[in-house]
Parts: sequence; C-alpha cells; structure tokens
Amino acid sequence: MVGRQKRVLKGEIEEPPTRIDGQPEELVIRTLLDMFPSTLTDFKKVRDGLLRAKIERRDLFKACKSLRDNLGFEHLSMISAVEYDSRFEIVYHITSYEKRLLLELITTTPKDDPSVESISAIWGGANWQEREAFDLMGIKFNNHPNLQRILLPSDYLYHPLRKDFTGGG
Amino acid sequence: MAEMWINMGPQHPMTHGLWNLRIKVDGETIVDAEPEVGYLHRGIEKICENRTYTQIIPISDRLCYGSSMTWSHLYCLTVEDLMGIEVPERAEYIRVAVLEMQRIASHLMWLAAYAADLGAMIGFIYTMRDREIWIDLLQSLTGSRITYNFPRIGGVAHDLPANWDRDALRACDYMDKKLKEYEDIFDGSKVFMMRNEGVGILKKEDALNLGVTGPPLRASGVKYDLRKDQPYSVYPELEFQPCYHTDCDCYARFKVRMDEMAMSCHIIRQAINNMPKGKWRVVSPRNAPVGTGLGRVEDPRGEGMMYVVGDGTDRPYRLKIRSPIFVTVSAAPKMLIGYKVADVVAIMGGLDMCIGETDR
Amino acid sequence: MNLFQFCYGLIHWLVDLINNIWYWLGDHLPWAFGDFFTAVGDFARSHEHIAVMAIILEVLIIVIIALVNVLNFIWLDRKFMGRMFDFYGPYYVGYRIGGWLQNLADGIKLFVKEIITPAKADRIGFFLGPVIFVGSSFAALVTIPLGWDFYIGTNAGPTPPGTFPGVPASALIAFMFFAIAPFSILISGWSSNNKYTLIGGMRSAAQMMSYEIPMLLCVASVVLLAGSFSFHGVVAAQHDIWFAIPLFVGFIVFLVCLVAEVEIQPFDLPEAEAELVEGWTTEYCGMRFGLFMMTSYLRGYIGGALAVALFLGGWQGPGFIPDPIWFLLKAYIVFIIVEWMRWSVPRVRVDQMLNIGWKRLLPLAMLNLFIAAVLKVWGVF
Amino acid sequence: MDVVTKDFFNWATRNSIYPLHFGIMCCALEMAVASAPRFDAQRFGVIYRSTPRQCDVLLVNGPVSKKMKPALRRLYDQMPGPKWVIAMGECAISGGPFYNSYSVVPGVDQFIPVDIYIPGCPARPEALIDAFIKLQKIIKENKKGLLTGK
Repeated sequence: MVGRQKRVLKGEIEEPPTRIDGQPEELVIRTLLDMFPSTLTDFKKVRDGLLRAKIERRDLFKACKSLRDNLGFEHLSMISAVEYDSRFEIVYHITSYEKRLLLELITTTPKDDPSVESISAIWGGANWQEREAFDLMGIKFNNHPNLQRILLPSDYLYHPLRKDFTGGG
Repeated sequence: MAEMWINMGPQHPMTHGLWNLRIKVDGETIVDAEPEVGYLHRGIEKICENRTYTQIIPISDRLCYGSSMTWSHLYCLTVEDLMGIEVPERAEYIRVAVLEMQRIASHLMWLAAYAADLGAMIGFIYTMRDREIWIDLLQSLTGSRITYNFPRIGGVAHDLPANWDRDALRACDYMDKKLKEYEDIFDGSKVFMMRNEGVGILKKEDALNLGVTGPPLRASGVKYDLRKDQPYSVYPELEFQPCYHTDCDCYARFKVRMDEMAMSCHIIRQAINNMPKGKWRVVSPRNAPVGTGLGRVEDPRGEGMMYVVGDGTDRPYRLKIRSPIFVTVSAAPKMLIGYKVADVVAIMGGLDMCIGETDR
Repeated sequence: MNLFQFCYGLIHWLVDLINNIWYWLGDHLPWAFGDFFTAVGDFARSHEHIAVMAIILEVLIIVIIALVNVLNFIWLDRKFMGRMFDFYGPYYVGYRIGGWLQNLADGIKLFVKEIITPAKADRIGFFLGPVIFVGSSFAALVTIPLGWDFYIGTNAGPTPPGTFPGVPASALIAFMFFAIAPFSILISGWSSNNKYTLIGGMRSAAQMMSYEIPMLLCVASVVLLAGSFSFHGVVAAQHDIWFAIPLFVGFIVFLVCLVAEVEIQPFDLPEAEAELVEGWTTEYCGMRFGLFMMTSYLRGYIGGALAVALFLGGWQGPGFIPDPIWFLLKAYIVFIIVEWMRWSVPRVRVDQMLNIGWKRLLPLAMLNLFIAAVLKVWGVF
Repeated sequence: MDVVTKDFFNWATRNSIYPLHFGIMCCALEMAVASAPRFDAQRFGVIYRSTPRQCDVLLVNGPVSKKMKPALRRLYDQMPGPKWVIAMGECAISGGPFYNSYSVVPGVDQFIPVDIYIPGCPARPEALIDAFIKLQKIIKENKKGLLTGK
C-alpha cells in the first residue's frame, strides 16, 4: 500500500482550498456587475460552484474577454443553443480551474436574426463548438474563422435540431 | 518529395472509429493537419427530444462504447438535477464503484489500441485479456457486456448480486499485479520510450486555450480533476488524488492513464468497503418540471457535460451533450504539426478517440 | 555423393529407361525415321543434356524444400504467437496436424481471388514489382547450401584440394540477390499510385540504404576470417569454433540488420500497419499479395539460413543427424528468436531507424571488422 | 476443370476468411474482443486485414450515417470477389435505436447485399464467431464454382 501511494502521487500533496465561505462567487458577481451594469441581468448563485447570468449579445465578446483575462475563467466547457418560441438562447458554460467555478452565461438572439459574436478568438476550444451549433441549430457566429458544417455533409440543407425540422429523430 | 495531402480515414487502422484525419506531409514531416468528424453522426440530441426520460438511458449508453456507464450515469445525474431528486447513499456508492470499473475498462481498451498502434501486439493482447475481468464483473452486475443500461433516474437498476463485492476486491488485487507487469512491458521497452518521449507536445497554455480536458490536460500539468475539484457523487467522502504529469508529451498521457487505473482500484476498494446498507433506488416522477439541469462528470476521456431543458412534459425539450473528444480532437493540429507520419498514431492514440460521443 | 551426382544419376537412369523403348521404336518403325530417333536418343543420353536436367531437378528440390519450410515457418510463427498471447493460433484447419493446413488454405484462397489492377496504376510496374521480388528472393535462396553435399552445383567429381565445392563466391551472389528486393518494393510502391504505398516504398529504400552497409561489413569480417567467399569455405572454417563467438558484436549487428532487411517487427516500417494501411502492399490483391506474403516469410527463412551459414557453424553438429536437418534446425531457432522479438517490441520511427542504422550499427560493424582483422593478424584463424 | 477443383477451392475459401479491419461503433469493440485471447477467432483462420483489397468479408458493425454511405459503398467496391458482407448488430441490420434518425441509413442492406445478419445490441463475440461458422456453411453449400464469383 505504501508503494502504491508513492507511485501514484507526483510531487507534493495539495489539498484543495475549502469553498465554504463562497468568496470566489461573490468576487465574480461583483466584478462582472461593475463592468456591465446595464446588460448583465439575472445574476444568481444556483449552488456552490455554479453561477448563472444573462447577458445581452452586444456585450458578449467583451464580457468573455474580461472573464478570461481578469477573472481567470480559462476553460470554455460547452456552448449549447436552445430554441424557444420567439428566440434562441445560447448558453455558455465557462469554467475557472483555479476558483473551481462554473459560470452559465446565457445570451439570447431573436429568431429572425440568429447571430452572435464568435468567441473562438478568446477560447480556441469554441471553434468547433460554434461550428456544431451552426450546423445543427443554424446560428451564425460573426467573425468565425471557418464557419462550415462539421457533423453533417456539407451539402445538407436543413438545421435538424430546430423544432420545425421534421426529417426524423 | 513535394507536399501532399493524405487522407487517414474514414477506414484506417489508426482511427479506431469513423473519422478522417487529413494531413499534409512534406516527405515524412507533417506540415498541416485537419481532422474531420461527422461520419457517425446519429442525431442523438434530436432523438432524445422524442423519447421519454427513461427511454433515453439506453440511448445515452450508446454515446460512447468505451465507457457507456459514464454516459448513462451522466444523463441520470443531469435529469436528477432537473427534477431535484436525492439519490440514496447506497446507490451513489454502487455508482462510484461501477464508474471506476468502467474507467479501468476504458483505459485498458485505450492501452490495447495504443499498443497495437505502436506495433506492440503483446500489449494489445494482454490488456484485452485483463479487460475481460472487469467486463465480467460489470456483466454479472448488469447482464450486458458493453451497453449496460444500469443507472436509473434516482438510483441504480438493482442491488449488487451475491459475492460481487468479494470478486471486485479480488479483481482490484489482480489489477495491481497486472499494472506492474504493464510497466515492465511498456516502460521497460526502449523502443516504446523512444516513440513516446518528447512526442506530441501540448503546452499548458495551448491545452487551456483549446479546451482540452481529462488525461491530456492533466498530462500538460494542470491539476484539475472534476471528481476532486467540483465533486459530484460521493467522491468527497473518498480519499484519492488526481494524477497529473508535467511533461506534456505522449508519455505523460500514458503515465497519467496508468496512474489513474491504480487510483481507480484504490477508489473501488474504498467504495466497496464503505458501502452502506439501504435503498438503492427512489421512484422518479414521470414528468420533469420546467427548468434546466446540468450534469458534469469526469469521463475517462475528459469532461463530460449534459444540459437538459425540461418543459413540464415527460420528454426533454432539449438535451445538449458536451463531448470531451469533440473538443480535444480540434487541438490535434497543434500537437501534430512538425512531427513525423509515424507519430500520428502515437499522438492521436494518446488522445483515446471515441467517435460515438464525438459525433453524437 | 552430392546432390548433383544424385540428380545426375537419377536423370541418367530415367533417360536410359526411356531410351530403351525409344531405340526399340526407332528400330521397328517401318519408315526412315530411325536416324531421327537415334539422334534424339543420343542427344538425350549426352552428358550436357543430362547435366542441365539435373540442375533443373536440383533447383526444383531446393525450392520445394524451401516452400515446405515457408509453410512451416508461417505455421510456427502463428503458433508461437498464439502461445505467447494466450491463444491457440490456427487450430481447426488440419486439426490433426495442429492447424498446419491453414497456410495452405490461405494460399489457395488467395489464388482463387479476383486480381484487380487499379485504374490509375502503372501497369508494367505494378506487374513487375511482385515478379522481381519473388524472383530475386528465389535466386538468393538457391545459392545457399543446406549441407556439405546438399547444394546446387555442377561438380560431378571430387573437388581439387584447396578449393571448395559449390558455386564460387556464393555468399556474394546470395547477398546480391538478397539486396534487390527493396528496389522491387520501391517499384510496386510507386506504381500503385497510392500515397501510402509511395511512402512505404520510400521508407523501404531508405531502410535498404542504411542497413545494407553494416550488414555487408559483418559479412566482410566473416569472409576475412574464413578466407573464402563461398558458403562451403565459411562453414568449413567454423569447424572448431562458430564465428558467432569471436565475432559476437558482428553477430548481433548482423541479426539486427537481417531483421531490418526482411522487414519484420521493430523495423517493418514499409508495411507499418498502423499508419500506412498495409504499407506498400496496400493496392495488391489476390495471388500477387499472396506471393508478397509468402516471399516475405521466404526472406525470413533466407535470413535465418544466412545467419546460420555465416555465424552459427552451418550444418556442422554432432554427426548422428544428417547435415540438412542440422542446418534447418538452426535456421528455425534463429527464426523463432526473431519472431519473439517481432511480437513483443513496438515499431521504431523512420528517423530513429536511420539513427540506429548510421549511428549505432555502422560503428559497431566497423569495430567488428577491426576485431576480425586483429584476430586474423594474430593468426588465431 | 471447375468440377474437379471446386471442392478444393471451396475448402480453401471457407477456411481462410479475412474480414476488413473496420470499426464503426459498439460492435467494433466486440470485434476486437473476438480476436483477443478469450474468444480467439484466429482458430478458424480469421485474420483482420486493413486494406479492402485483401479482404473477403466486409463486417459492418454499426449504424451507417448518410455521410459515411458513399465511403462504405466504395470500400465494398474495392474488395475483390468473391466477397461477403456481415451486418453485425441491430444498427447495421435496421438502424437499431437510431432507426428514425435524420442521418442514419436504416439498414446497411439498402445499398449493399448482406449475407449474414447478427442480431444483438451489441452482438456478443460468440455471436460473431458463430457468424463466421455460418459463413463457412454458406460458402460450403454454395456449390457454384467459386472462380465465377458468388
């Protein structure tokens, strides 16, 4: 057993800091609300380590840039596009490895103009996820380097995850 | 030799699934690379919108054939978050034991494919042989070899069979011995080290920027394991450490996975020894409330995530799946450019491709 | 009695048998065919004709032995691999003889398969690749003697003192033919018009360039010690001690180069399965592929035979077993050691392969040659 | 000539089956397991080749998406005759759980003739070995001269 421990652990053992005081969440909330007082709404701490906020799409790029540069959110986990009756919601899940936080940033686009600013210049991992959202849901990402279909054949005509698509599934 | 594009795939021994890696080579050196996925796109997200919550569990099993238990568990976790269900503690312990078994089986599968890619047939055969032990354990628990359909919304399908815990502990002891043997086979082989050390460097900044998660991220020196840092099941009550490495190369990825297998054995032992008695399932409601649910687990391949939107009916309004490999493979050009054609198998094999979840 | 004398005698006996009837026919046929019959019969009885027929028979015998050996080798390879890997290997085809018929079934099936020439392939090169590969390998094969009396030669009488029976400079000829095969790989790789095969062919050319030189340097050290270019001379010089013992470094270098030359596992870069689909055989199907596969094992057999003849004392052993059996036994053991390496070692990369060839094996081969020269100067041999 | 040789060729053909090393989804894992020690398909002379030029059997082991369909058809066309197709698992037979998906071809037999269907989701390795034995029977009973194709 002793040998096993020695083999597995690389370097010193570091205990993760306790998160009971909720300090990092409040820091993030304060900073973001200071920067975008008018466009950032519905800030909410869902549970420990998970925050939720809505932002208007014109400030999305700036908000993401300051999230990465000032607040240490270095990892974009997921981009999901959801279709509602009159709007598309694009949900960005952004992780901070140091603060152990997950921020759920929701932005809305109207149905007749489904386009937001691409954030693949900030997080390179957003590149393919935005292509996927374009492929399946038909959301245009402005200033994307290579916005093409990724999962479906390039001559496919529809965006199959939209609710009005009836081709199967 | 002039520069030329080579298509590796969709049918190619290197791919382990259906995808296409287009590389541009100058002689034997790669100057450009471009992965292309989508050959296994099944439209699971659309299918899930037309199935009830319970019907989706077997479909989520088929997301990733290497580690199907993880994905059905992730789905159940997400829907429990949406419905607000508290899972009994025994169910959580059973889930953790089974998940870590699945992690070992998945890593063994990766090791087999990796060894076969590098040309060491002996590695393929020995790891496949030892994977059967874990598959047998999971089979005696769930009745199936690959797609288990075992987690349920609000618990697990059934309790442990008799003597299963004893067999699992024995398998852990056996695995500890076998891991030493693998170290002899792989680390003791000069050729293996030559093929791995210093190959496929992915620096920490690039890994963070490109959204790489899981073992490749930890091999780049980021100590981040969701089980430890944003714990989701009963992982906070178990004692373990995330395995990481700072060399950023293929050997580091290999080493991280080998250490994770040993650590998983350690977790299985704890989970089985500390398992409380009690119920293993609570009844889940048929209809979900209006709202969103989020689940996030440490898949063997990285960060698996699901986002479900409920609209009050018995079917999800939208289910979004985040596949770790889908994001990781987009970092492939960063790792490939500048190396030789023969390094493609080492680098892409070190990522542990699973196309089922990538293409969804 | 050596093989040639045996074949000569056999042919002579057969010709005499047939000629009895032939002359009888010539005598009794009514028209003026008698002279013609006599002329043909006399030609058939002439020494030249019988010698040529005897040589053909010799080659046939050696090739049949080699082919049976190749079947054995493939069977042994798969069985050995199976035992290493916890399974049986071929088992049900030819159940009573341990699955030996499996390779025969494979070969016949490939014979039946359709042969496709890709539309954009260079047809001549695509056809010539297998021909040169198989032909050069068989040519290398027939120069290797299996025993003191078991070789392809024309000397009917006793050899004069100071010379050796068999083809003079047979070792040189064998290595010459042995080195042709990579060119055919390059031809077939290029003419298939496929990127994988092209890379495989180029790798093969690079490999041949870098491994032929240390290998021939090792052969040179052996020839230096033996003082003869023929296999008989080399083997006769190993009567007291195998060359593998004084030239141990050379033996190891020779084995490694041999593995690279016959393209098996750590050095099977031209047909690296993981990255180049099947390497330079990707576009070949049917019997052409079957010939490639058979010939690659045949080259394994030739390699084992060369190692045995040059370093392991050839057919010399305790006298109670016939020479060829000893020779084949040793060749099998060398082959099994090579296969052992094949199934347990990963594949090296192309630049590493060149590094090993030029930076490790070439200096070692030079060192070995130096050792041989010192031994020769001291008069040990 | 054919009368004399067909039994002999038939014996050889049925005893040396080379499937294509081609994995699509879950059943591909079971295909790999079938050639690993416990199930050991090599006993029957089953060897996986990586290039379609050297194969006898196309093993379709998963759902075929519409993006993959032309590539799979091309793989089938590249194989030299006589050739056979095994549809392994529900996905290859009928689309399986994804039968009504917008991007999955419901059954590989819509564009490739299939000889043997293996049910199961995923099909077990024993089922795959059983399919190989059934394929041997098919070849044996198919008494047409094998030189003329299937």
